[in-house]
Amino acid sequence: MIALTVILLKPVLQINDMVDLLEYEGKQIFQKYQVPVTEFKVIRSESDIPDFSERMVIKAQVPVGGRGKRGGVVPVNSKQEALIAMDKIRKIDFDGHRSEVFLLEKAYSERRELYLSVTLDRSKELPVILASAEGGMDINSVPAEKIYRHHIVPYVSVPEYVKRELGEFLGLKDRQIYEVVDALYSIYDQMDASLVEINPLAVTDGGLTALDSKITVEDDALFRHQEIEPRYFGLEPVEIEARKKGLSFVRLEGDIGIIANGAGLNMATIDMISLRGGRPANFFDLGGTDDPAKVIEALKLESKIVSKVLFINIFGGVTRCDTVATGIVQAVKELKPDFKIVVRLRGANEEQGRHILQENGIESLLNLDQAIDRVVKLAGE
Amino acid sequence: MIALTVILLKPVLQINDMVDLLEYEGKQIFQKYQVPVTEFKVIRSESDIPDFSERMVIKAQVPVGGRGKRGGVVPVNSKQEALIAMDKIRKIDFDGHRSEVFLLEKAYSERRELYLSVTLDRSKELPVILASAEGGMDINSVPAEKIYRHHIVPYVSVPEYVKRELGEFLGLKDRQIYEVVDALYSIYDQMDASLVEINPLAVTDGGLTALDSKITVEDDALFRHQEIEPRYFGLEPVEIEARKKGLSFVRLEGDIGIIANGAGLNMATIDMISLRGGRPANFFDLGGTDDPAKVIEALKLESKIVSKVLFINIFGGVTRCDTVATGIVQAVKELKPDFKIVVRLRGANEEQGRHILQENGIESLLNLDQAIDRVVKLAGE
Amino acid sequence: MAIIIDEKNIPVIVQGITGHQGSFHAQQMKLFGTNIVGGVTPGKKGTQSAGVPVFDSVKEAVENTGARASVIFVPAPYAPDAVIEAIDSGIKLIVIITEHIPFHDMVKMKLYAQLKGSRLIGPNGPGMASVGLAKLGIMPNSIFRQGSVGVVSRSGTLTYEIVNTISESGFGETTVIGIGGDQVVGTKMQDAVQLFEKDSETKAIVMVGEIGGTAEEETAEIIKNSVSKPVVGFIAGRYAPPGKRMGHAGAIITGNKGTAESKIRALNEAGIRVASTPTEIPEILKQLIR
Amino acid sequence: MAIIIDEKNIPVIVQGITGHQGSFHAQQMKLFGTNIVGGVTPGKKGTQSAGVPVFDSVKEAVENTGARASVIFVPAPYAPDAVIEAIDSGIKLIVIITEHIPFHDMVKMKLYAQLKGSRLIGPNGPGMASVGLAKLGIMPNSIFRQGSVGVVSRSGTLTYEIVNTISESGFGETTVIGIGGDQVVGTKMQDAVQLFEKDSETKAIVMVGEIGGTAEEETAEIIKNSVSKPVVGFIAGRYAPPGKRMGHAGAIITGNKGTAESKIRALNEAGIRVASTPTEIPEILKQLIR
Repeated sequence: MIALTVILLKPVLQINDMVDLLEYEGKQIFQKYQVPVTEFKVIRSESDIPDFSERMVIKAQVPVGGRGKRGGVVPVNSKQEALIAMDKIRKIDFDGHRSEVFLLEKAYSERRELYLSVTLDRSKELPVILASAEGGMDINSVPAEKIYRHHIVPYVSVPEYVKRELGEFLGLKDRQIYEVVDALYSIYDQMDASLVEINPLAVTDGGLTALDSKITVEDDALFRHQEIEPRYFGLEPVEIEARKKGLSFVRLEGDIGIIANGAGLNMATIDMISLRGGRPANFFDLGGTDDPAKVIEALKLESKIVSKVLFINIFGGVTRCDTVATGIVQAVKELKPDFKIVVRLRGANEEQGRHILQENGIESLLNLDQAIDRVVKLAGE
Repeated sequence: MIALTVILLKPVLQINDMVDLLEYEGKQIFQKYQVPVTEFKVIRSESDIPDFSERMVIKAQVPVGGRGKRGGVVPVNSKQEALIAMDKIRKIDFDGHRSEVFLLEKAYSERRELYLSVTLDRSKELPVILASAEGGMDINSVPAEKIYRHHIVPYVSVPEYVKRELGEFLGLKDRQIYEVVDALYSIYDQMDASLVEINPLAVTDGGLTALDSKITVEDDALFRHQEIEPRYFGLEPVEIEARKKGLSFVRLEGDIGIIANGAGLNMATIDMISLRGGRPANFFDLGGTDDPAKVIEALKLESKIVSKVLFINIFGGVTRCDTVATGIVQAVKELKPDFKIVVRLRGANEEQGRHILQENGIESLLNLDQAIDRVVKLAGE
Repeated sequence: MAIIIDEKNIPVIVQGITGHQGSFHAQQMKLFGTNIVGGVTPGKKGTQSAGVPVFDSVKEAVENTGARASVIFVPAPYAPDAVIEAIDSGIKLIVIITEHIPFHDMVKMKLYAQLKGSRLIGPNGPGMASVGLAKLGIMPNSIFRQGSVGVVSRSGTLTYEIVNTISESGFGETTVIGIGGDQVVGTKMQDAVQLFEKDSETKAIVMVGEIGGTAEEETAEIIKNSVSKPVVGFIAGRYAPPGKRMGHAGAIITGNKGTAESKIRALNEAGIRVASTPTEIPEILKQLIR
Repeated sequence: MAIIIDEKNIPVIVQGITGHQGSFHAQQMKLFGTNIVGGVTPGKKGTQSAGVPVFDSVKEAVENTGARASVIFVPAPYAPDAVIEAIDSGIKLIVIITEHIPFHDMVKMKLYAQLKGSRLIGPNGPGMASVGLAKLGIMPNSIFRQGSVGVVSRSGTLTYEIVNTISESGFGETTVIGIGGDQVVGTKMQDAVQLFEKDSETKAIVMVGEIGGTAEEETAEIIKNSVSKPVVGFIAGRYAPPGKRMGHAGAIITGNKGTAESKIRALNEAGIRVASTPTEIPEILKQLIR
């Protein structure tokens, strides 16, 4: 069913991002949906560590795979050992992420490790269950014939025959897997997830146990999940600043700043500059706007990363060229940028826009190819 | 979603009957689904009545409408008055039903009475929501233009726009009706109901309140609802006996007993006998069987109601004619019935069947018209 | 051509083939001439039943046999899952013999079949047969005779009785469909009548209804507006009391709705002759078919 | 003939017409020549917006105006309900402009539309226009010129840029469809291409793709097997970094999947010329159309 209960919207910044939950957050959701997990404790500071003498494991909480290989998962036998392990883990760089929170759980001994997930298949436009007896590794490296796949039609959920086939494929006699599959799909559906993954799903003497969790939620659906905070993992400060303002901004490695309206036009602009030897500094979708203030905001952000040239490429429609021109003029007056600005205006009110710019001494062109040439030339000077 | 969790089946007798829940049972379900009801107490015996001094109502618990008009709903002001009212109600015949259980609830004062239900529309083969501002009366007597109707596609449940339209139709400003509608559809869906009705749904100063409940569940779905006992409201003893044995039997008013295999053939047989002036005593679907014992069981039941003639009409397919003949011969030997038996056999193994009957001196025919003539003639003698 | 089944060798599987009913009727269907290519019973892979291989899943059966139709004998609590499995495996014609399937499941199943483009027939019916081509169901083989009458019915044995009469009278049948006695059925009476109208071999249509619901009234309306072939009607339950289920889940008069009178009236108003006994049917056919 | 919208006066309503975007674009669509007959905003019945009457519900609007298509400007949390309302009211063409609709809702909506036989276009796209007939969406009116090229695109402003180029070059367009930048879209690129193949007025097809997903690869496969008309491709995001959403929810390279290289390779293998800048597109068209 399509859940459409009306909710009071909190201002969630929607910039089409993914929210990757940390292992412990995912496991808390698993517990709620009765997916069996090993007993665990979330460690935020030293004082959270209990005294213990049995064999435990301390795990970095970062939203990236391969933690074990990089020293992020350490077996410990006492509080003292745990403290030492945490100190070590804190120093590890996991693809730009640092572990600020830790998970302490009982050491497990499994007989074998399985893989189980539910994710969106973009091609079929349906969720798909993936299962494999080859757990514990990246599913992309498992050969296709070792993966059980079933596309789920949400209206009939996971049919019984699918659970039977899947259980047989994994060599499981017990019906516990039926419950785990149902729970996983329920999480996918009810949490608006794009991925719910258990890897590995351990077969232990006590039954199935999720040894890790990966849950990804799209931010478009966060208005239904007030409990999930948007997060800024692995982002540069300027990207975080943009997100907080609800701006769609991606930092690239070059020096030519780009503002364009529309994602496709942005990408095409980046491509054209790159093809002619320029190096774009960013992707920045101005979106549809009729407020010059948004243009000023955009220029302020660009001024933090641009050194030589900023290219503003607008194809007017919803966003009118004169509005953009007005914003640019105000921003230049306010910011007095030390980089050059090339503006290209087409579409709605292009003449008025160019006139406003011309009056204020800002360069503008109509033709995209010429504008790109000019930008690349200025950057090379 | 189609619920297909595997359950241990308890032997539910499925004879395509409806289970009408009593008002208090329905209200208990309403409470579970948070449909507001007036505070109530179930009274099974005198000792269940509390002392009270406020204005209350005592209500007969019988699965028929129009209780109020027949004295089944009595306002009372004390335990003493309640006891007197119960005694009076116990003596009322509600279309063959007697009230054994009572419901005691606070007297209510409503501003207006609405009607709301979810039921199966057989024609469209979809559930339909019916709502009317003309509550408190039989919905069949409400003119069509005063009823709001919406067919529900189970996959999308009750869309928000439907709740908005329905609320406006009923002249309700508050969103409480949205929740009531959702709850009613959830009950319909999750309880496998064929009807969930609130009539009347009162608009009171405190909001909406269900003053009555009607929930009907088909017995085909009882395997999913172990909490609901099959019941035998308004049935004659011989019908109850048949149901307990899982036999599909309906008592009619005549004197010619009928056993046939198949519901349609049964009805056609009844029609043909009636059209020629005979008076059938019952409908009795032998169903498909390959066990002579089932035939004996059937004859035993018939012997309780038949006075002159029993007609056995079999078109063999799954049920073979020789099996039926063997059963008849055994039953006659065992029961020594004082009524005449006419057997008509066609289809699978008809010759063997007729031979078995002939050997044992039991009359049999091949032609249905001739058999009917013979039966009616014997009944008239 | 006959309807729905209009080719001789459509490959058919039986779901629940290792059960008593499943194996018996698989055999009977083969005797009729149906191309039964396999069966499905989870856990029974590698065995044989009714002389055909048994598979664990419909997918396996389809991959190994190319099956395009299925007959379902699976008990009611598991039948909806069996139907979904068949639909998901690409089976486009699914005949459900099982009785006592909750109508809630049937409503959802039918929508799912519609979404995926599969046709359901039944549940709680005898299935169907295209004479000379194939039978998918439990009707006795002996009653049929190839001919020109299309029969659609809500009943089981009453259908056998009527088909037998039509065969003995010499007319014979193109296709016989038992749509099932439940409240919600995969293929409705009106669907079958419309298909018969389009079928070049069918010269006349016999529709066998019974009390309960409004299928006959709706079909009469459609016949009035868009069927040119002669139609004979029969309605069982003229003397059935109101408020009682007459065996079939769908056969119940509620209030004053679903009576035989209402149906006979609707049929007559649509110009349809209604027989009062099965034997009258061929007599009326003789008058209508020239 | 153009595709999807292939008649001049199809009556269109705007859901969310009293909002800022809704009323502005209703006006713009009218200027294009679209037969905007009304709008829907619950609670605003009896008022007017963009010179047309506003209704409380789609059902009312359909009853009063005979509308057969709808353009949706309703905010994301309420848009799925608006789409279901349109489908339930018998609207067969629904263009969803709204962005940020959760893809979970879109998966379910699309199945529902399929069940009821409605076509969805979008969400998160500029809508569509059949030049000379009608525009349902937000594309600027000035960019079009009636002609012979069918355009399908995942983008908004980039589409305007490209359509403008095609118009200025003199080719002009039959129909332009922005399918939307989300992961799950009502009408896919391959659907549009197949419709263009069948359209007698369309002489060449321009498909504008971008990184993420495999829509372009699948479309290329279909073009290879069943499209005879010349096709020009354009793929945005050749220099986009992996793992980052480039504005659109669907525009992301995950692992090594969804790269521009993969798409360009697939297009080239299907014999499709791929332009590297928008201005190259008319140049290639000149070579292909004779």
